[in-house]
Amino acid sequence: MNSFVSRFASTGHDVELRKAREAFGDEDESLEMWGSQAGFGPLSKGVPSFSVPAVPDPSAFLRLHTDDHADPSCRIKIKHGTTTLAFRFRGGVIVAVDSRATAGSYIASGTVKKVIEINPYLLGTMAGGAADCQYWETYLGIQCRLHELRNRERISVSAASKYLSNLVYSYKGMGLSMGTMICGWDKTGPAVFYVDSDGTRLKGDVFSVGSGSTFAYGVLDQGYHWDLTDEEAQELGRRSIYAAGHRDAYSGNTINLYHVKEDGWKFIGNYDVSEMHYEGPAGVGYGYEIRTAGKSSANPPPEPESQTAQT
Amino acid sequence: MDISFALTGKGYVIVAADTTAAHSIIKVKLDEDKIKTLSPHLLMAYTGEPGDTVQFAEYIERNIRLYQIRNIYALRPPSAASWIRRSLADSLRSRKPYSVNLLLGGYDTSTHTPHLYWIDYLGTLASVPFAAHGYGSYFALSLLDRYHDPEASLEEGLATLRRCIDEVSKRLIVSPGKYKVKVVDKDGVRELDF
Amino acid sequence: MNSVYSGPGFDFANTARNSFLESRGLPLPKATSTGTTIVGCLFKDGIVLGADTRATTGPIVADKNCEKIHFIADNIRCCGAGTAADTEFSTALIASNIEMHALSTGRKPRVVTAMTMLKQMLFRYQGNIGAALVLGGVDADGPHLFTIHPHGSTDKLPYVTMGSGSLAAMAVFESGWKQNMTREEALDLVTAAVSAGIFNDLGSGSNVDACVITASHTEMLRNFVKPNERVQKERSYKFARGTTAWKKEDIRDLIITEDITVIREGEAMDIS
Amino acid sequence: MDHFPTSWGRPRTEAYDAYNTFPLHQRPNPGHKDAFAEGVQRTQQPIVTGTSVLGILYKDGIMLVADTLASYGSLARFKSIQRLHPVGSSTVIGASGDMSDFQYLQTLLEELIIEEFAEADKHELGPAEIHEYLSRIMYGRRSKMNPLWNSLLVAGKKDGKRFLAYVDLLGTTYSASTIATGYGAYIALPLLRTAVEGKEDTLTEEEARKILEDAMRVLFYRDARSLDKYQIAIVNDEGVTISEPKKIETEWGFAEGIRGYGAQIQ
Amino acid sequence: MPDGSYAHPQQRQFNPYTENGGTILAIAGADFTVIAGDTRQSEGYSIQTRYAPKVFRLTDRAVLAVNGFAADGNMFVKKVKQRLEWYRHAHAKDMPLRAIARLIQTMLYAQRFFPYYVYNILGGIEEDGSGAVYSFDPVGSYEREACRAAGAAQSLVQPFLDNQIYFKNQQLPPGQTRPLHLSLSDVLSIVIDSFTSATERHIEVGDGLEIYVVLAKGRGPQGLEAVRGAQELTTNAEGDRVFIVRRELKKD
Amino acid sequence: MSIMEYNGGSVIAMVGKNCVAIASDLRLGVQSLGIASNFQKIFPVTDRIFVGLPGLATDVTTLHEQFRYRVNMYTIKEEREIEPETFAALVSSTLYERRFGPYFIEPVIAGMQRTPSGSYKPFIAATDLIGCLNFAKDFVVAGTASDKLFGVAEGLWEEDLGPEDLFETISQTMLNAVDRDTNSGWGVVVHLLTKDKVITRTLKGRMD
Repeated sequence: MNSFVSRFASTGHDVELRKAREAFGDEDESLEMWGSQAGFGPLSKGVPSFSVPAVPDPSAFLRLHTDDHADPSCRIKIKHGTTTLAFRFRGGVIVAVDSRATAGSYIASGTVKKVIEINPYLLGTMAGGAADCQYWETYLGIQCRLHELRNRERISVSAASKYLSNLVYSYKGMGLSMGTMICGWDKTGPAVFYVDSDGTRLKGDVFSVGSGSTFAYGVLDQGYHWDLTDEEAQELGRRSIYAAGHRDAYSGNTINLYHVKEDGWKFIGNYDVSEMHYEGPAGVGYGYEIRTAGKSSANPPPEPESQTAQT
Repeated sequence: MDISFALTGKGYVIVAADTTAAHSIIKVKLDEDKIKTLSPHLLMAYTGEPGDTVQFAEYIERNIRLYQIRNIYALRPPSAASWIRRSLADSLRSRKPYSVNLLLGGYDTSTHTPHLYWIDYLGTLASVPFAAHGYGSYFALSLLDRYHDPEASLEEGLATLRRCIDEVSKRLIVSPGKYKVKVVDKDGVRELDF
Repeated sequence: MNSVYSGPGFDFANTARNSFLESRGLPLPKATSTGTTIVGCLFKDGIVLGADTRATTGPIVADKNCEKIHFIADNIRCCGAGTAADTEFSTALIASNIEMHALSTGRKPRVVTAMTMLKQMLFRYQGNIGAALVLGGVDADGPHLFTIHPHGSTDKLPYVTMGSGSLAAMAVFESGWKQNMTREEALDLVTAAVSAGIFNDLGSGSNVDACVITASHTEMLRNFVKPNERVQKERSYKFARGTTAWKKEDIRDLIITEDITVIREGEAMDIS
Repeated sequence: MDHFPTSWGRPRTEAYDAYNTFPLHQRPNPGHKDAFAEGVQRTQQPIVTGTSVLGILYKDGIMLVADTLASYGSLARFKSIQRLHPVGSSTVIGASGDMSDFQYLQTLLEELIIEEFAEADKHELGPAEIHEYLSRIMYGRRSKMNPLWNSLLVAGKKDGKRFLAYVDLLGTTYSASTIATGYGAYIALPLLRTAVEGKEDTLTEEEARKILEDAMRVLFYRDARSLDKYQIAIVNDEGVTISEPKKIETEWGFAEGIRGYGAQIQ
Repeated sequence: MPDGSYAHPQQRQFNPYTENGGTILAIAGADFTVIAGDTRQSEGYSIQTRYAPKVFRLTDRAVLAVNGFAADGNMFVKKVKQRLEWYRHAHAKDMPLRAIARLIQTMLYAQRFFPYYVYNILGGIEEDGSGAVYSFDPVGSYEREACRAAGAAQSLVQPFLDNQIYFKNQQLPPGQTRPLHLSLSDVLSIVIDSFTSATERHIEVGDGLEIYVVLAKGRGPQGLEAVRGAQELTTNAEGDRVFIVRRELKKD
Repeated sequence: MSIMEYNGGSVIAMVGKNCVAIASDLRLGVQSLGIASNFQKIFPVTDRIFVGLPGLATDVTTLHEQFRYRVNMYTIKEEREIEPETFAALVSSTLYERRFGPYFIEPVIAGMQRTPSGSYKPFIAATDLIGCLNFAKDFVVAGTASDKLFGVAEGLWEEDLGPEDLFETISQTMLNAVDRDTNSGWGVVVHLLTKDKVITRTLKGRMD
């Protein structure tokens, strides 16, 4: 009733507010900002909405200004580059990631946490746009908690990944970039789901995502089988990320290793890639030059040492 | 989608290349040999733009042969690599450059050392213990970092090569089916059944 | 590469390759350029030239104290802005041509000769040689001051500026230049003009170089004013020896030590 | 999303490397070279434009100066346009850029002042408030991708405090003791900075006026879109005064000695 | 039009962004944080003003540095301050640092498709009294770090900080140890030297330097006494304290 | 990704007290893919001159060959060793010859210049890819990590460092700069020249 009056009134405070908003283009009260808005905002309801620039092709606008790879002169550099992997085996799920973030050829950070701890039973990995993964997986965490509160049971990995997949699919073509593995342990046992911003959602045993994923696969596939022991599996994860960190310029710095078991995930450790190269986790370096130090392919014929003695 | 691998071992170099000749989405030939024998102890695997590859490889082959005819002795691997690199770099400065990537494996009979060179179409030359060209390198290099042994016997070397090929056929979207594998050691060049 | 010194002029061997690379999506890199404020003005007895000393690649300062006033002849100097290598080499080329010309005519070179040589050369290259120059000198006809643009056009004025700081410097000239200034006045004005560029244009910076040319004498005032000396650092960043880990060391001694073993005592030389 | 290893996670492009000289995975060459430098080429363009506005602080207040020309492209179209505009009792704004957008802003400000007056609460909008309002308007319009094509100077004195600040079509704001818009930022500003910086509290009105007149003369010499007729706005404790248009005295005598552009001599 | 060549005939060319230069950095100590920025604001080759602050006090324990496009940055700071004010009204206390960090993330990400062109660094004191630095990319990805440089000269300053703050690549002589945290006076020297170095080599850095120092509650001002011209900005004497130190930089 | 960044690599040279040092990384990459970790970019020209050639790897080899050829011809013609300053001019003119089709290399030169009195003084210089010489008194840098190197060197370099101190400073500069650059790294080599010695050390750098 009042709102009807105030909409057409030409004086009063809300009118002034409205006019100011129109003039300034301020649409600050959108729902994409979840959480307590300083005690005034409601908790997020439903799917967030975002403000989009008023141009005919918003995604082209975004690509023009933020896709620094195709066009290095773009200055809004969003952090990129990564190697992440996760695999399922008898003892649970191993999740291993590197920690490098690059903006163009600059290494913006070497300490990124690329495993997002959604809750004590769920892990998400981060590849592609760092902000996209951080934001949406935190959002997923909220939804998972709400699911628990509503249904009095933990959300299954499958359902959580489906939720995320549906969420990002609704933004398809807008310029999000995200490739993540949702890993966890639920009633069905260990589970790994690959979800990306194309809307792909895959259930599987072995995934590696990111610019260095091929290098990780190279080592991972050769060492992988279902019946690995926990130690072997952790070593395999670590070594695979090392391999990618070594060969791929956009991956490296440190390795973060997680192991998901029936009672939730456990952080195994943080390993410096360069230390792994020279010393390895147990004193034996992973590095090729370290491993093969002193070895040579030269094949000189045996020295005819005893010849003089014979004659 | 050409793929080639090469790795050194104790007294030998293995060079492997796929045998597919493809046009667009069609495989036109399945048993093409993409490894040229340049001299008694020198092998060259070539990949790249169709036409350029064979033309360039034959040009190199004939010239290396000419050198041997003139001088009786063949060029040693380091010298051959340097000359081939130069040819490629010079061609790049011409109107129509060759787009060819090469792996050059040779055995130096005087120092008894196997040599392996990675050369790309720009004329970049690097001496390496193992190498790959094509999308295969994205999978094989980390694998070789892990498994390659410079003192491996031929059997072990072939087993490592097998790992590379398996990995590529597992992960690469259109992986070639067959590979030609040649080895060069003190006894010269020979082809292996693989 | 068949002769040590390939024929005179530019070598275009790489151009085919480079445009091929560019067509594959690899943009070609930029050369060092001098954002630069260069100026020159007439005064009672001759010419004063001035320049800043900053050379940049993009937003990075490549050289904090480069020389932008180039030698052409004893009585002629040339300030350069634009692509640094181009200003360097085109002035060097003209300097030697002027020397040849002076030797063959047996006269002191004239500024217009240098100006004509430069403009003809730059025009020939249609702006592809990115040199923007301020040429000044005193010859038999008196003092002369020219600007030469990359495409070969020239201009003659009693006070001129070039480079990214040219507007700032020109403002100083426009408000301060007078006819028949003394040497000190002119030098102060040039310093003020270059300083306006240094402090207001990001492409220019560091020190002021100046050069005073009169009929009898040329005086190069390198680093005439240094308004931008770096302050003392807050602390020293010397490392303790052994801070850096290294894997391999190889020492090559350049002094060849010879042990001379005298085998037989030589006989004393007969020096009588 | 582009899943190729080296460009992993980028927005999708449809190019792929057919012949596998692989390292140069081919990408469409982006037609533009620098997205930011492109910014100067805008299809929506200012039509009737004013050139520089200069502003400096002096002992008793602020002085703004602008010439009276509104150009239509390279045509000197309107030769007695006032580009300085008083707002309220203690503020003046000077505008360069599109004149119609400036007139729209004048209307907006007029409305704002009237509304403020209607409150009858003895509050008055000072220069800081006007500047804040303008910066929000400008930023809001740029965010709607429909900017008001102006660079504005806001000057004023309220409660004994001098205020001089800038806002442009992107919403960029800053304040300094000397500000110039348009070509003035390149030509006049170096002169103003030398003359004013450090002397803001000692310059008299006469000195300040002289500094600005000299700067306007240099601008007229070198800015092709300027005019030798200008107005000065003074804001001090007495309020805003905008002078009548005045003519710049110019000197072209030195040109007589110049012959040609090269080898020609007298 | 599979190549998208003429799909958008009416693309408007207005570019809503520009770049205003400058550099910011922040370093966290055991019980203090230093946040600094230069004060030059430039566009292209011209200096707009020699004094435009890039570092802002949010609360007594939080300081935010913004860099990039100045209009976006200023507007963003205004909005953050507004949020914090609301929070203060609702909860009768200042928002904790880590909550501010999350707030900034969601505020930045809200503009995912029309990003703020700003690089933010948030520095201050956590509730447990430790110094903290949070760094953000333009769309809100963030992490807590010990030191971070951003802006035009980030690639010049950051590797220097890696070396001097994290002691990267420095091998310790046997038997020696390194203090876990640097002292405030050391950090201040490194900050000043970082900026004078960046001023030497980057054309967009210079004019002035503003250094904010946030000290944890109960910590004395050790390391600040010797510093010329430190000025206190604290509003509540009971809690954490904020100081500002100003220095001149080269103006060319 | 510009052509200069295609293969990666960076070089720095620094002046000390009666000594100079020049350092480079060892990576040969093809964009993000690492190919070799033993790719030398610094070459000896004479006993007392080193030249660093960061840039496109094919041009590193080509240009090195060309410089060797020209320096040898100089030595034969002049019957003396080339001095650093002369060599710098040779580099500069070789590059400017290709003004309109440049080699993608930004050479860095470090050497000990013989003074008329017979002693040696340190000399460094760098040029851009078309041969614009930059004689600096402190340090010169080039390559993909050049801005990082500028920043660290500007912070760490001091006047009158002795050989061993210079080694620490140049090593720390190089290691920390390449650690922030994706296209450089994989080990570092440092050459330290004094009047009578050349010390070459391979550093234990990060391998990622």
